[in-house]
Amino acid sequence: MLHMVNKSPFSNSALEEAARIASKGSPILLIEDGVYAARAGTSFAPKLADILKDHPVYVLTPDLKARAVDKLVEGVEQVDYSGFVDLVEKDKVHSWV
Amino acid sequence: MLHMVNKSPFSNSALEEAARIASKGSPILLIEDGVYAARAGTSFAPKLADILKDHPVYVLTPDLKARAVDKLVEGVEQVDYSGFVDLVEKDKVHSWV
Amino acid sequence: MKFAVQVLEAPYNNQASDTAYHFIKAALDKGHTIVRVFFYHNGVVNANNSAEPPNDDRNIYKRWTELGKEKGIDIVACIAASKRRGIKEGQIVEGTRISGLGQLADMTIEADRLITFG
Amino acid sequence: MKFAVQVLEAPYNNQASDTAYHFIKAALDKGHTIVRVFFYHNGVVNANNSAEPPNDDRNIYKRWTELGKEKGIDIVACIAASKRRGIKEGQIVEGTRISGLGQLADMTIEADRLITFG
Amino acid sequence: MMDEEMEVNENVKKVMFVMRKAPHGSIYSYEGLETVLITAAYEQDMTMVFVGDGVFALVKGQDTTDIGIKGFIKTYGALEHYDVEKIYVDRVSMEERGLTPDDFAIDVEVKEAEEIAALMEEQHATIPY
Amino acid sequence: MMDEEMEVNENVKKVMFVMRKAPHGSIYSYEGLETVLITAAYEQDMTMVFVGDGVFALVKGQDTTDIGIKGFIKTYGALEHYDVEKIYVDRVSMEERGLTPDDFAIDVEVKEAEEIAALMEEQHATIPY
Repeated sequence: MLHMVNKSPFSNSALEEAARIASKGSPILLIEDGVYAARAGTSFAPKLADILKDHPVYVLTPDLKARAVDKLVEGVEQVDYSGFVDLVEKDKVHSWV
Repeated sequence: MLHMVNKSPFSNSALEEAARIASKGSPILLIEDGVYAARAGTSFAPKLADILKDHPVYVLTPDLKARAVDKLVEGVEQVDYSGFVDLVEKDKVHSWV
Repeated sequence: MKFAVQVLEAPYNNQASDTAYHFIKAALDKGHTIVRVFFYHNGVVNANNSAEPPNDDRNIYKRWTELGKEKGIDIVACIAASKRRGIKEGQIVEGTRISGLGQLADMTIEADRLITFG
Repeated sequence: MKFAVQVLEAPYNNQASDTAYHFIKAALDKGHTIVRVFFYHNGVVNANNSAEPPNDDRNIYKRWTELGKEKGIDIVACIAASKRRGIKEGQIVEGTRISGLGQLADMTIEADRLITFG
Repeated sequence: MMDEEMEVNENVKKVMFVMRKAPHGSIYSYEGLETVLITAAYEQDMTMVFVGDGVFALVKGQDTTDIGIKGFIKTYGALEHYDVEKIYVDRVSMEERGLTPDDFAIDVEVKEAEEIAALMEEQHATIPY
Repeated sequence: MMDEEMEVNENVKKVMFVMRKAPHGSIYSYEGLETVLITAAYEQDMTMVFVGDGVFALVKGQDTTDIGIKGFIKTYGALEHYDVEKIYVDRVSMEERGLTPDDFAIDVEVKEAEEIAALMEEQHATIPY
């Protein structure tokens, strides 16, 4: 199951809850304000590195560009809207809104 | 200045930001979902006890009752809507929405 | 004392409109003045007169009519925010009006206290 | 593959409507089917036909008309949520309709994937 | 007749409602519950799981009189009449909030994160409120 | 004339805008900025302070083309023409997000929490967005 998070990890607990519940190996997709979680060099970055040990992490490129998030935590993969659709086609999706 | 917080401290950073910025001695008022911060015995309760060292903390009683928050961290004071008005009359107010 | 009140969320969806109402009622009971109530962001939905809330729940829209018409409080929905969300002249709650952001600046300056519910 | 899409927030106020639109466009481009789009909570504001967004910005309401009328996608605003927020029959965006929560249950069962934007 | 029933059962889908919002401060919890009740009429295999602040919605003794909002804690008690019987609470969320099963207005089963994850994986669809 | 100016100055009120929301995910940041521009016409003593996720709004290089939303990063550059010159960023919020003043599209002054608190106390009103 794909777990989708659209809230900033600095102000909202959604990503931490999603990562705690999500079964090991299931992918996490960061969209909208959720992409800030993927920024390298932040106080959250070490937590994302931990999450990456158990989950592939994807970020939506259009949302990254909109927010000028140009340095990513190592291992994070980018997808565009087309790749987003492919992820949802591959597996069921839950939104941690 | 009175600092007002209406979000749950378990899912939102508003109270922690408010408490970090608020000048020592200035009161904090918890309303709506913010009243969960005042519940005794939670993982947040020790943080509220720390906040209480620097700030008087008030909670809005109607919101407590609506959420069945019946055990409060020691030192938290209750106000009703009338007491809420008095707090705002006493000092300027900032809402950490 | 003169209070100005800002509401930033839609009625029912968030408690902001309810808390604002109870605050205003308590302030009036204590003899304070409400300079203006200003709806911004999704708060402009508070001025939508097309709503039909369930009969067994409170009617938030009628509360604004009560405060605006009966108590004479100036209640304003921001025009720019209203246009984005489809609230328009001729379809607004009795006792409220639509006007510019200047009304927010104006009440902020005039009132002794600005209080925001969001 | 058959996708069902739920939108929980008001247009402009949150990015949910934008992301849903871009997702739907990309899904259609890849040959997928959109069983239905369902607006719930403040998401029902997406169906309000009285809006006049700024000319220099995207028009989210027209996007729903494009998808509903031109692409033939079934776009539904929940009636109970709409009544609370003043969205009603006769004042809704072309290409959308108002109906019950059963339409959400129905699309959830029918589609291979339910995706929620909120 | 037997065949028809079998066919109906085969068409039953698993649908999970993931409740993560506190009550009253926003309507998500309440409007989410309305969805559960309506979906129940479709006779699917339904599960509700309360995670994060969602667990607060189940706390007994809620009295919304003074905030003037219609309370809905009693509606959870009606869920069993709608054949919604799989009602789970995330253990960590419950404990972080200082709650025990005795604090809830209805009987719930407390689940570990791994169990909830496994249940999520089984679903035809999951709906967040 | 001097007297009149003095009187006008005495009527000037201090108003602070506290920006705490990230851009694009919600409109608070953008509609908040609109308020700042309108209020500027009232010739008050205005301050903007960016706290929490609000600091993200100032990051340079934002390109909203692909999300199809009107960007507004350039509008901050216009603030000085509206005589909005007191633009402050909370140091801790900035550092937690891995940002430095070089990352911002405009010149800002970085402030400690205590300085922001002292400024808040001086205001006639504070407006959160």
